[in-house]
Amino acid sequence: MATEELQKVFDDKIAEEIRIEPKDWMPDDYRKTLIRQISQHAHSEIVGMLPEANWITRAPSLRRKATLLAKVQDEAGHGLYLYSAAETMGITREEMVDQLLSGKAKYSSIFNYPTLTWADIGAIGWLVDGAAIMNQVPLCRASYGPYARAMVRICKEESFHQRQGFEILLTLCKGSKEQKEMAQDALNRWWWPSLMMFGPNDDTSPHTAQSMKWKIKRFSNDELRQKFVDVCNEQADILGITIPDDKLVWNEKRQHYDFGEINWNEFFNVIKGNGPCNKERLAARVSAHENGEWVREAALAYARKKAPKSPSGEFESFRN
Amino acid sequence: MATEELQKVFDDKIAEEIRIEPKDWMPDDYRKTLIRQISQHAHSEIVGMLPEANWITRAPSLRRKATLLAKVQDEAGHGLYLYSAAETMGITREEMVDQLLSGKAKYSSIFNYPTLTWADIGAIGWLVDGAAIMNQVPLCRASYGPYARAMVRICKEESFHQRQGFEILLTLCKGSKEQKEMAQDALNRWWWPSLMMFGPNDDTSPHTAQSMKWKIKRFSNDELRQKFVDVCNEQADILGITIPDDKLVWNEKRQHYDFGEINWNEFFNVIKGNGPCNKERLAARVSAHENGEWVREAALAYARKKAPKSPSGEFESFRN
Amino acid sequence: MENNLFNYTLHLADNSLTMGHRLSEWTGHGPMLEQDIAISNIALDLIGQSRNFYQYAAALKDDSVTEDLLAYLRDAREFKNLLITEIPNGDWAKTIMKLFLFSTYQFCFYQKLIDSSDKQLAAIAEKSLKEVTYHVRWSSEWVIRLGDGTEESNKRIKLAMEEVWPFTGEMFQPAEYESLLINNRISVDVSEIKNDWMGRVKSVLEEATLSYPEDKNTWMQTGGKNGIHTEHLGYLLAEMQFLQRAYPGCEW
Amino acid sequence: MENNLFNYTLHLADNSLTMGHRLSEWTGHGPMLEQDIAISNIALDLIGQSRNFYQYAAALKDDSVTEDLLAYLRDAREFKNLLITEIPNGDWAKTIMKLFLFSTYQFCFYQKLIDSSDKQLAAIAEKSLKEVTYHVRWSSEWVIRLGDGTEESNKRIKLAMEEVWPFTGEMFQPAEYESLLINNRISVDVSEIKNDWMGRVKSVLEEATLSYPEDKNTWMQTGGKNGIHTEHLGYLLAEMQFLQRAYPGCEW
Repeated sequence: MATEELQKVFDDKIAEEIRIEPKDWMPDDYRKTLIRQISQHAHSEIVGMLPEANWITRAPSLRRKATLLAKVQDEAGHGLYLYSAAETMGITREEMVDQLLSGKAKYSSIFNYPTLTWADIGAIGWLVDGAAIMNQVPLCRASYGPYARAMVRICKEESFHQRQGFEILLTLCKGSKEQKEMAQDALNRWWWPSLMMFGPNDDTSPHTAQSMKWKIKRFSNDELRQKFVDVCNEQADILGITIPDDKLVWNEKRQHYDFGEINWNEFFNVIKGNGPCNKERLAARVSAHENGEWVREAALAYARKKAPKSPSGEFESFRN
Repeated sequence: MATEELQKVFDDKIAEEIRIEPKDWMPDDYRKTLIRQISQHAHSEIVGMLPEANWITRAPSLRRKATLLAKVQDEAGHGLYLYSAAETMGITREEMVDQLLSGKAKYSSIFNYPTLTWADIGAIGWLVDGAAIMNQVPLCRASYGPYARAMVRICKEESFHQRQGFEILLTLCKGSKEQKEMAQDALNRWWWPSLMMFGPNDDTSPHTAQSMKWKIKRFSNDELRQKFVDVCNEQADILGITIPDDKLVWNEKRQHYDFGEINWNEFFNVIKGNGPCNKERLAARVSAHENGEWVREAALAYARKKAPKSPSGEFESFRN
Repeated sequence: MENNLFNYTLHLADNSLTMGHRLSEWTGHGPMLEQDIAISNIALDLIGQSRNFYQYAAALKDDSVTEDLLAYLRDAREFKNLLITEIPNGDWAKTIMKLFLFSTYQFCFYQKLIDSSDKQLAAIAEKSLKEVTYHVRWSSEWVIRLGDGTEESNKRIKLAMEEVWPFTGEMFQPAEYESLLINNRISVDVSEIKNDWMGRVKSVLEEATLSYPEDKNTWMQTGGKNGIHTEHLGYLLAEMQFLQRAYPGCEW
Repeated sequence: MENNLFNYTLHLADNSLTMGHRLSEWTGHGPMLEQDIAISNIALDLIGQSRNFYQYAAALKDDSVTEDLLAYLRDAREFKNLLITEIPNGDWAKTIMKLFLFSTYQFCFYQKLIDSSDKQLAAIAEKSLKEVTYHVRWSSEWVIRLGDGTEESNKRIKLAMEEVWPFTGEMFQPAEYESLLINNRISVDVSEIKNDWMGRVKSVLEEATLSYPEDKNTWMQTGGKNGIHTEHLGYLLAEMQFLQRAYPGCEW
């Protein structure tokens, strides 16, 4: 078939909400956009393990310790699904990891903020996972099959994590004066970065239109952000803590909450590398990778010895 | 002069309590014995820093933190004096350090026991420094001048350390039930190793006679040990804690305390390398030495650049 | 008797907790994603085991005692874990070697504990045995892979072996509280599982092209079961217990 | 006002304590005996300074407040030290660079604080200034030695410079409690000492054959003075405060 015809088949499928699958023809830009988006998402899961892992050894009870450990482990699993989904588009995990470690690929900027108290673990679950879900639920209907299916599994676990995070905060808010202050402080620090997770305002987000056309994106950044603000407001009331925005007020006409202006300067600064933990997060990944090199080599060498005739695919799990 | 005459001059000086000085003739064995003894003593000061440094970052008050830090620093200073004293006999600090790090030279076995609680810092001051002083005070009259003079300075500081250690325990013993238990527990664990610090029983200590003749040693191991037991008994009473030896009893006839048999098996085992911390202590020194290598090289390179004509002695302080 | 059972249960709980805690330090830092997940999973199993034992120990006391009180409010001298569980992770080889030797011990041990006359201990053992079977398999595979992998990995796993081996003797020396429960068939006579353990360890080491250390001449570390630990445990607990210590009496 | 002075004094105390604490981690592990002693000595000076400030801060409150209560019973969010004092030591080069940049700051700062209208702060500054003069000299000499030493040491001190530099901006940005004390001439206007600091730093870096970073484009870390720290402080405090937390209300 000529490219024009292929394009037509592709467009029809998108229009009719038929999933695009790995072996299907797809436009180069669609492939590139998705590889970038999925791998960025995968990297975010992996880097996102670090701020939470920071509290595993200091979790305040055995139950919380186990839950947090399981949560961080889930994120590693999400990273795996997503790397696999991206691999179906013709990029290897090694390539993606190299892009992350060399600083070429991005990951969600929110993970460049430090986790300073135990309440931050609650806030990350409630706000960061909450914002992630808001972004990701529509992705379960993304036009690319492997991505959409990965998102279904991920969203199920994320909403579990979000409830856990909320429950951590609820426990703190019902607790001592110091615990409640801890919760409020975490909200103060995580609120604005969470709003930034939805990306720039629609009028400064040039790729949105194309992504919407491709049904990789279903709602605009500002729509999702608004939805998030509305939901969080109610939840903050249940917790009895205050969102740190004095412009936050119910707008009867819009039937939405109005809210203050985001500090886009900070947003772009952190993306550029100037966040409190950018260097450390990357350094931690690089160091895990480098310290693991001899281990991966040994595993590969052993696998080759024991199965000299098998195709290289067998060693999949030791490559990275 | 012929060797015989030199030997006579040497013997006369020893007999008349005249100090032997670096430039004086001395018998080879005297030199060897002293080099071994002084360097071993120096190594003990250096390795001895480790169990105490283990509590600097966890000292329970600012005052205790400062005092402990100063104490460990003093030990480094003692190490320096002693290495210098040994150097006057024609061995370099590098040679001595190499002997320590290669496992060839010994250090006091007591430092192969772990410091498990804060009370151990008190017990080390009281018992270990106490035993050290008992050994060292007579050494202030040792026949070799530089050694004797180093010991004078060291003993002054050690007795200060010993009082501090005792005072730590006294504070604990006057404190809460848990604190008093902590003190008793420390005494239980440090008592016997402290008695071992005086070395084997006289009848199994072959070098004692020669060292006494040379006036490097003034009292036998058992004499010093007995003195130590007698003194500690009274001090334990003041603290209100119990020495862990049910054979310990006042002997009216001897005008000394009788005490139980030392576990010489453990003693020789720890000397052989089989103590709880032997490997870690040596590993800590090796790692400090190796990690410091580039630093020493840089300092030496810089000193050479800046003072190309100066004799190598200028770089003394960067060699090790 | 009562107190021996309490101490024995704590010993078992402390083993699993400190080992699980150490393994969880790898989470987010593993040499590859799949193994980061695997080791976190094992950590999770061990923390789960410790909770079962702590809850049982707490139940032996009055209502004011909870699993968290036992885990978070005892100081190092009261912890009864084997030293092998508290020593630092080191590199991947040392972690694997620690886990292999310890899991094999747990495997042999739980196989006996399922016959304990104490129904609760027997039940926890049965549940744990399934998990530990996997831990043994996973860590054995890694010992073999590293031993028979590259020159570098062989060197590292050998060094790990030397470092960890002196911490295995303690496994088979009963503490007093442990000995006193043997007659009632509550506790396992650990001296009796040594041969089983040796056989299993030997066969894996052989496959890994490593030799079994000549045990008789190796001096062994001891003390953990009676609260005489390495200098490392204090730091581990300072970190682990911080919140419970700094904010006493709170719900989390 | 009262509370601003209290917070300001704590900020000064926390600076010295965390820096002294970090330096003391070198004790017993220095690259040569003479330098082990030197760095321990500086640690000791800093801990001494912190005690003077804590004692003064405690005196501003009622009798129940003590230096140890302030040092050992506040959590990380209440600590007000500059971030540069809490970040890990790294290698000798990083430790030296941290100390050099911080001591030079302390030197410029104390030179102004001796004129504080608060007599107590002025007195502590005067006493501390003598010590800090030596810290500046010692660390400058090391910066020069490493910068102009071997290729390896030059590489390391450069890397250290890159790592530590972003933590210097905060020194010259007053916190609110600090600003509010300027008019009464209690606090130092830190924005005014920046040039002095830059000049001193520049001249040492030059002698060390290192170039001064083009400051204007470097993004700077901030937050310490207001209790927003790095992830490292929590671990430092868990260790430092363990005994006071685990055995509350005791004399030591």
